[in-house]
Amino acid sequence: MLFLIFAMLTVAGAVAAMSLRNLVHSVLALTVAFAGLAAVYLQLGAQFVGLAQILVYIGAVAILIVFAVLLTRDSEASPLAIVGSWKGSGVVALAIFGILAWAVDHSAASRQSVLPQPEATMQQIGNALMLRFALPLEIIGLLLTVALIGAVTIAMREKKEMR
Amino acid sequence: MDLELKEALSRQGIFTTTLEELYNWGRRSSVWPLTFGLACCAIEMIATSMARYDLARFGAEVFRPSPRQADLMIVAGTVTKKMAPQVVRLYNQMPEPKYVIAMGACAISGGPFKQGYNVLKGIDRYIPVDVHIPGCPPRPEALMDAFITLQKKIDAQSLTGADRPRHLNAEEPSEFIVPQYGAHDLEPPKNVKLWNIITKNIPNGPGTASDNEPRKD
Amino acid sequence: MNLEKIKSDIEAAVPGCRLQIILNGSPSGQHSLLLGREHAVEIARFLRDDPELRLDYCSNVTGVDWLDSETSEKVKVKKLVDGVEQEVEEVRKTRTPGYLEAVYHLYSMEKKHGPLVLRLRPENRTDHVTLPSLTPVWRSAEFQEREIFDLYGIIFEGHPDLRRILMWDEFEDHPMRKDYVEPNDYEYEPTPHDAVLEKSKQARAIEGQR
Amino acid sequence: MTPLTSCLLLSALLFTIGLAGALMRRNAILVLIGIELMLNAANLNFIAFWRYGPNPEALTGMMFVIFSIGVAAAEAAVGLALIISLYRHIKTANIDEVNSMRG
Amino acid sequence: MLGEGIAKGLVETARNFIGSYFSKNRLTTVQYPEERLPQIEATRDFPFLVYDGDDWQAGMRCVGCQICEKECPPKCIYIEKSKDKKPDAVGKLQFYPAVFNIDVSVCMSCQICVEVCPFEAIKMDTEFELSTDNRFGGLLWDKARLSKPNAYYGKVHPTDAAASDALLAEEKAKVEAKAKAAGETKTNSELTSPPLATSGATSKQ
Amino acid sequence: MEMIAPAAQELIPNNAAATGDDALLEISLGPHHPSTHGVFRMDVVLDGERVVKLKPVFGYLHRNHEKIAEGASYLASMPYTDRLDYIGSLTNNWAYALAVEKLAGIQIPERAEYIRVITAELTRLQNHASTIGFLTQEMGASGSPLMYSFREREKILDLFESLTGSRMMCNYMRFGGCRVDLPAGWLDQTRKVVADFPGFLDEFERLLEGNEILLARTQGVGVLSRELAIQAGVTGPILRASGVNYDIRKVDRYGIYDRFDFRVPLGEHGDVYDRYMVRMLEMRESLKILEQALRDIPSGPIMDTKTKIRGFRPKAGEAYGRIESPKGELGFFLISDGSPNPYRYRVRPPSLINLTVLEDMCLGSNVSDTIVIFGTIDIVLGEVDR
Amino acid sequence: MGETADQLFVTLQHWLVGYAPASLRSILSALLSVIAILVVFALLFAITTVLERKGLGRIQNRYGPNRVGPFGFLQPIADGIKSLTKEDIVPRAADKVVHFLAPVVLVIAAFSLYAVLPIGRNMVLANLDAGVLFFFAISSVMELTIFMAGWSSRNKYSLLGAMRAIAQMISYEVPLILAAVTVIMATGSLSTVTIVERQAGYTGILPHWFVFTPWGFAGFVLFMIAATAESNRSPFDLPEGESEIIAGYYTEYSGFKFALFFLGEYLGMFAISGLGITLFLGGWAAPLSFLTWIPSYLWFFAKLLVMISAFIWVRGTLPRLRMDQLMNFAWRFMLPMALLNLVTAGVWRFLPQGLLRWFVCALLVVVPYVLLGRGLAQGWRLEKRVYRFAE
Amino acid sequence: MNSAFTHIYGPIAILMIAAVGFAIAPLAMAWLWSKKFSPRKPGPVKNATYECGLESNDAFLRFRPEYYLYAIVFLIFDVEAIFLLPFAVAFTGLTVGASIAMLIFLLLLVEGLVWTWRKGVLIWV
Repeated sequence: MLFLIFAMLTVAGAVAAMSLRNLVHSVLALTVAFAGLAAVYLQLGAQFVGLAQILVYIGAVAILIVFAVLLTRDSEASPLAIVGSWKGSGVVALAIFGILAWAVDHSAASRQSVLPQPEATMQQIGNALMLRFALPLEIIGLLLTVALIGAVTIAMREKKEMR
Repeated sequence: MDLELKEALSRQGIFTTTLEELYNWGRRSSVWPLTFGLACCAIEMIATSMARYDLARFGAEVFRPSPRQADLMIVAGTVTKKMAPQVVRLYNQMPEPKYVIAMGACAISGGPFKQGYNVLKGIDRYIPVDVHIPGCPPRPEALMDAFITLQKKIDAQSLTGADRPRHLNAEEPSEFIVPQYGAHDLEPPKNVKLWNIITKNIPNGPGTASDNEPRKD
Repeated sequence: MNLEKIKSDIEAAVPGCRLQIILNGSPSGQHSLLLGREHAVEIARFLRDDPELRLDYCSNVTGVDWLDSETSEKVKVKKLVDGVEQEVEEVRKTRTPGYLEAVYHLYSMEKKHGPLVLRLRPENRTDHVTLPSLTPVWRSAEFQEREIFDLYGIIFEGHPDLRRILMWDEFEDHPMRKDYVEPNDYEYEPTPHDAVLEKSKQARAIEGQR
Repeated sequence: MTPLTSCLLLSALLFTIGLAGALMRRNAILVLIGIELMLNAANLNFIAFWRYGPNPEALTGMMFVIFSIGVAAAEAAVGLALIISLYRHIKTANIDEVNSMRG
Repeated sequence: MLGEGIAKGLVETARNFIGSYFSKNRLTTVQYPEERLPQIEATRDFPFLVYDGDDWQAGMRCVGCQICEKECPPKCIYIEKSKDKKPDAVGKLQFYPAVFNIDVSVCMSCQICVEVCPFEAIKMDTEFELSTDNRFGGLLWDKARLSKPNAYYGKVHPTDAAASDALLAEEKAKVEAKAKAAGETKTNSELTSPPLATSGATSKQ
Repeated sequence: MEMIAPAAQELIPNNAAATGDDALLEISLGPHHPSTHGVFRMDVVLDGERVVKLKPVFGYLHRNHEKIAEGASYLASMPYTDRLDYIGSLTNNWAYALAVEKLAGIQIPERAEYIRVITAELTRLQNHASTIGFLTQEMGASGSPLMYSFREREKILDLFESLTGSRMMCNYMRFGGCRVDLPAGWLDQTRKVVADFPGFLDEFERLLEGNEILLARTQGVGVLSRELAIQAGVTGPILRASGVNYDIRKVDRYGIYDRFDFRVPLGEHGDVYDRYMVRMLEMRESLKILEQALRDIPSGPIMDTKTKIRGFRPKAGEAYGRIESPKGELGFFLISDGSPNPYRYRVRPPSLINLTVLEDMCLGSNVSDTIVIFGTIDIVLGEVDR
Repeated sequence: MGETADQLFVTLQHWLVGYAPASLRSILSALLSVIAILVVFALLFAITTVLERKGLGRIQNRYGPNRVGPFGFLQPIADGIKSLTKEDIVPRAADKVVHFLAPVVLVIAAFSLYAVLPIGRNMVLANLDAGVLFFFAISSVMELTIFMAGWSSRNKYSLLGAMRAIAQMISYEVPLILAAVTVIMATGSLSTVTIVERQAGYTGILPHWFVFTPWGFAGFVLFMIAATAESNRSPFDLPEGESEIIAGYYTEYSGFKFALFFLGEYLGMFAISGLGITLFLGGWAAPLSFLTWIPSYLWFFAKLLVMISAFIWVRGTLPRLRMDQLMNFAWRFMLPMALLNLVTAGVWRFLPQGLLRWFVCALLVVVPYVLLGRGLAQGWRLEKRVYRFAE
Repeated sequence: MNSAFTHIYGPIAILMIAAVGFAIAPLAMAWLWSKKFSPRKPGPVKNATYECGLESNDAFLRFRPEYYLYAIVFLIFDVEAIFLLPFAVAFTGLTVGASIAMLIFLLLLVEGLVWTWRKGVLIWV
């Protein structure tokens, strides 16, 4: 029941995000989708991930997108610009959805309905991260640093040009 | 409490009266002025909000820089013709209920600068004024006195009925004409409708001596 | 600060310039120099840069409006009256055309002396009211020349940003001129302001005529 | 429908919306938003499989999502930087125009 | 070190905060309608017309000479001279203002009218609580509204009033002496106007 | 134009395509704005928050002072001068009286000279105190420094009121002296105020002098070079903060300023902090002058007996008289044609001319700085627009 | 006796809930807590507005509001009535929906923060395993609402204010979180309740609050500075810096929507102060061991009041920073300090107890503070000046 | 599954719903008041955008890339916080080695920070 509400919230937000004319509205709708998704995570017992989702996606990514929107002017209240081949794209998307839905319905996982113990405590996550996933952690650190440097370089070159 | 008021009380029913009292009390106890100084009087207005006089005691020190959040426009100083459109526009942009205190001679009538070609001869040519304070500039106490006068005026206003104040009446306008800069003067030079109301009942014209008794202090 | 000496210095430095000393009747004794408009900027630059004068600070710039004035004097004229030559007194009116004027007060911050008063006059009051701008020499004249332009209508050639400064841009008149007529925006008010009364009376009279 | 199935269906739906948007809208930022949605759909799958999978104690799915969030953030940062950079050069964030201006 | 100046400033405001509970100098507010600052004698606000005695019309010092009207910088005084004459405080027959209006919505309280008045007739008041919602009625003061007794003047500006009383008394003495002298010469002829009974009290015929 | 600050030219984007013209934001601060000292307007073009263009717009308080004065007698203009720089009416009085006295060749009695110096220096004190108060207000301090400075200002206004009858619009000086003599006890009262004033200055210093935020907001902000300051005719504390030793009290030695021992503080950097500090130091010097004047004031008449107040008609001629008002050089230029009204009456307002350099000081700085820079110019619109 | 008073509200709640049918009990219990939170903090907001005005007044040698009701304490009610009956203007150009949503969402987010704040022993609405994270997640939503407000008004000053607000809030969020992480490292839990409990206990009469460790003290200072910036309070009130950009992002808001912004801001300030108290000042614990008989919630509110007073005090004293200085301060001082503090907290744990630990950690905090401070002062070119005088 | 969920998050949900009510109720009351007593009177000038009393020109404004650069740095550090928090929770039970792993992670990011600092990105103009 609750899941349905959250799912609808998410889907509505996503649809609005992809179809609204005003880009800022799109971003705001996107945050709704993210929030709905976060609620789903919480419901699935992934408290940490759900909250992280809000912190990162709503608190940071959405703001980043907003900045990008405000930095690119013509995106403001543009007509509903849709690529010429939208019919084809629509068909592709629908087809993919069909395949996915079919796969979901027929996968072995869908027949499993046991409810194992819920909740992963923060302690567990911390231990797992620091012990089993230490290497990925470092790699992510590297990735983030590279992304930081890369993104800043890309954006900053423009900053210099502005002078 | 006079008889009339009591009568009115019983007629309107206690609920409306209480509501009215509450409404008026709320309005008069929380009058936030617009940060709006024009000339000399503005300094006295600032002095009024300073430590010695402390307008804050009345809950009115919240000078709001944006007209959207202000209740009271203290027209403190000379309104020139160049400034008049801005004053009227700011007044229009304030939400109802809103009050105007014309502080000082210049704001009331142009004052000592009345003879100037660029001086508006009284802000009431464009917007309705609630309280006038004569003086050049009025002392800070005079501004507080005007403030108390305004509070009394608010207190006396009724919530319903024909004599309800302008902002409660849907027919009355809340916007006034913003004058435009013309080649020689502002256009229009006054808000005719408003001016007619003000000049409608002038007690004594020039040269009419009234022989009423003077005040003996 | 001897005005005569300054005059001769200028004449030596800027050959061919027109200069005239205008005497001042007041006890203040601030006599002034009338500059010809052609060399005004050169003279100004000389005054600023001359190591002795160093009038680096232009304090005050203002306009003055002198209206057309009429002086009448009685002149004895010989005339043929009834065939006989007689000396007859006659009133002769001399009409001095009015002019506008820009007055500059110069001081020196370095030498701490002054003031030197400069005057500049456009050709006449009405149609060709231009003067060379001294703003390029003294930046402090910028706003004040704009003000003269606004209020007196003198056009300063070479001014970097000559716009109206006090009145709004749509305004057409030059209100500080002596012959400026204000718009009659005095409404009927029961006030003792006598100008008000007079003007409202006039206004009513005009309305009555219509 | 089991909870897992519904989660997966939601994920599929989200993915499709993201995909459709990314394919159909012209604005580069919207395309990026679509991609973010698809990534989120994937995250949802991870969480669902972790939750209903055979071995939830291992936390693998959850860990994956955490890392995925990090990657997505990096992706967004770089992607948007690229869009802004692009916009700076050719004054548009419209993909079609970007294409047409290539030559 | 960073933050030192900020800390000093904080101490200073704290001192004012705490001081406000103890020291009058740190709590300077005068709670206006109830408390008032001591009246400063020289304070001027708007002009009023001085009259002697009890009857404001009879005791009006103003003779309608219109000097103040002429000198008033913002031109806020309006006077119409009377056609007839009446005796003034010293007994001289004088004109009086038939109309004397001051538009306090224009008045700039410069007290030039007081300075130029040769008759000690117009003085500055200290009253300032004049706010009104009546644009013309409340701010256009006529003769009656403007008139105040000499005693009031003595109350608000004691020093000035004393000086002005002395001046008037001197003048009156001069006039009386002159009248006496005239009386001595014109022994039996009657005075054109009845002499004043007492100083200050007006001529109520 | 010869003198545009060199920095300014670099900053003005001449190639709109390179900057991306749409990155610029045109915004107007004023005429209704909390910190433009009344009805002043700055049309600002911002690049982000950096000012690339700034045009002052005024005239919103153009009250036709000069025109009115040309239609009024010499005396009637005196109360109008109060309303020029309405924070320092007594210095305006003095400047006007000085100009008329020059025009008509009037000498004034010694006691009147002393009274003029005392009132003028008191005016300077309260002007500088409130200027600094407003400045901190514009930096965002929520009132405390301003309240403290107004606390002191009220004390000085009380003195003015008991002397002249009015708090702000004193209308006190006359050609040939002063209107009334000092009331009894006034000098003692003044001595007390003067003795207490350093306490306030010390408090202010403790409150703000070392404050890192204030330092950061003011140092190196709004630099005005010595050359530009002279060229643009800037006067008053701003000029001295740029290091030019030009104080009319010292240069003209008008009145009796040559009798007093005081110094002129000079800045070196010409930034906002220097202007702030020059004012603080000037207040201390003013206190010195006050102490001397209050010590030495002689008794005697306060008006030149030969001068008529009413029906004053100077000979035809002209005169320019100037004083060091708290804001800079305040001059009056009068032309008389022998009639009771001046033929031409001109005010040389320090505020207006000091504004000339506003754009030069603001270019390239943050929009928040423009407000602060503007605050240190210390203008009063009554004087700018007249 | 102390125990009873301490648990008074908890017992009361249990007792009230006891009358309800079993199926509704949990909802009812939650509802009661929620109502309590709403009422208490809305009241606190009202009191704070008047306290702030009075406090500022006292700092400025005046009384402040004292006429509306006894001692002026009905002032907020009058303000409320006034705001309620004020006309609501939505600018024509504004984005109506977003314009409406911004204050509403702000208030919702602000109230949600209180879900994880323990305001007394056993008095927390939801003891989340990741409570602190929840707090930060929700407070990041508040940034977005401020952007919504500024953007939807279509007013230049609003947008400028909104951009300033976001730039400022994102910049200070990082040091805020990092400062909090130190405490989490020490407690090993993100649950606010656990954090408070870990600080219980006394050495002699002194409590075991984290603020009494070198890293805790530094963390607390950093946290509070960042909190000031997060709640847009002076000297970091640039987004609404009225001397520059009118009223910042809420320039176009009138009537009760404006009041909601005020409410949201103050609620945010209380909440973040509450978190600061929870993390560093022992939450609802008594400051001295012999004072434990005073109910815990009273301690919490006492501490909160102290914090609020500090906010008011700072507001009454300091001028505002400039935008670039604000950002520089965040990135060049706060962030490095917070990162180093993290290391300090790590070192603290691995060093054996004793004076050495204190010394090393204090050094680790003080030295970077001095160095970074000096760097900042050099960057801003602060100097003491001497003036010359001309005779 | 829902029972545990509602048990934990139910109160929060109720708080949020109540907060919605708290925010909406006064707005609704204000709306009612305007319906009953004080009519709203919009107008062309009143509902124009405020611009210091001048006529507003509806200019759209864009911003400098500085904001974006800061946002990037913020995003990266926000993500870092996501990794830091589990670490901090587990820290009490961790060895020096694991802590050093975290330190390396941190140092990597700090390196990015230092780089941006050196590049002058973190200088606001």
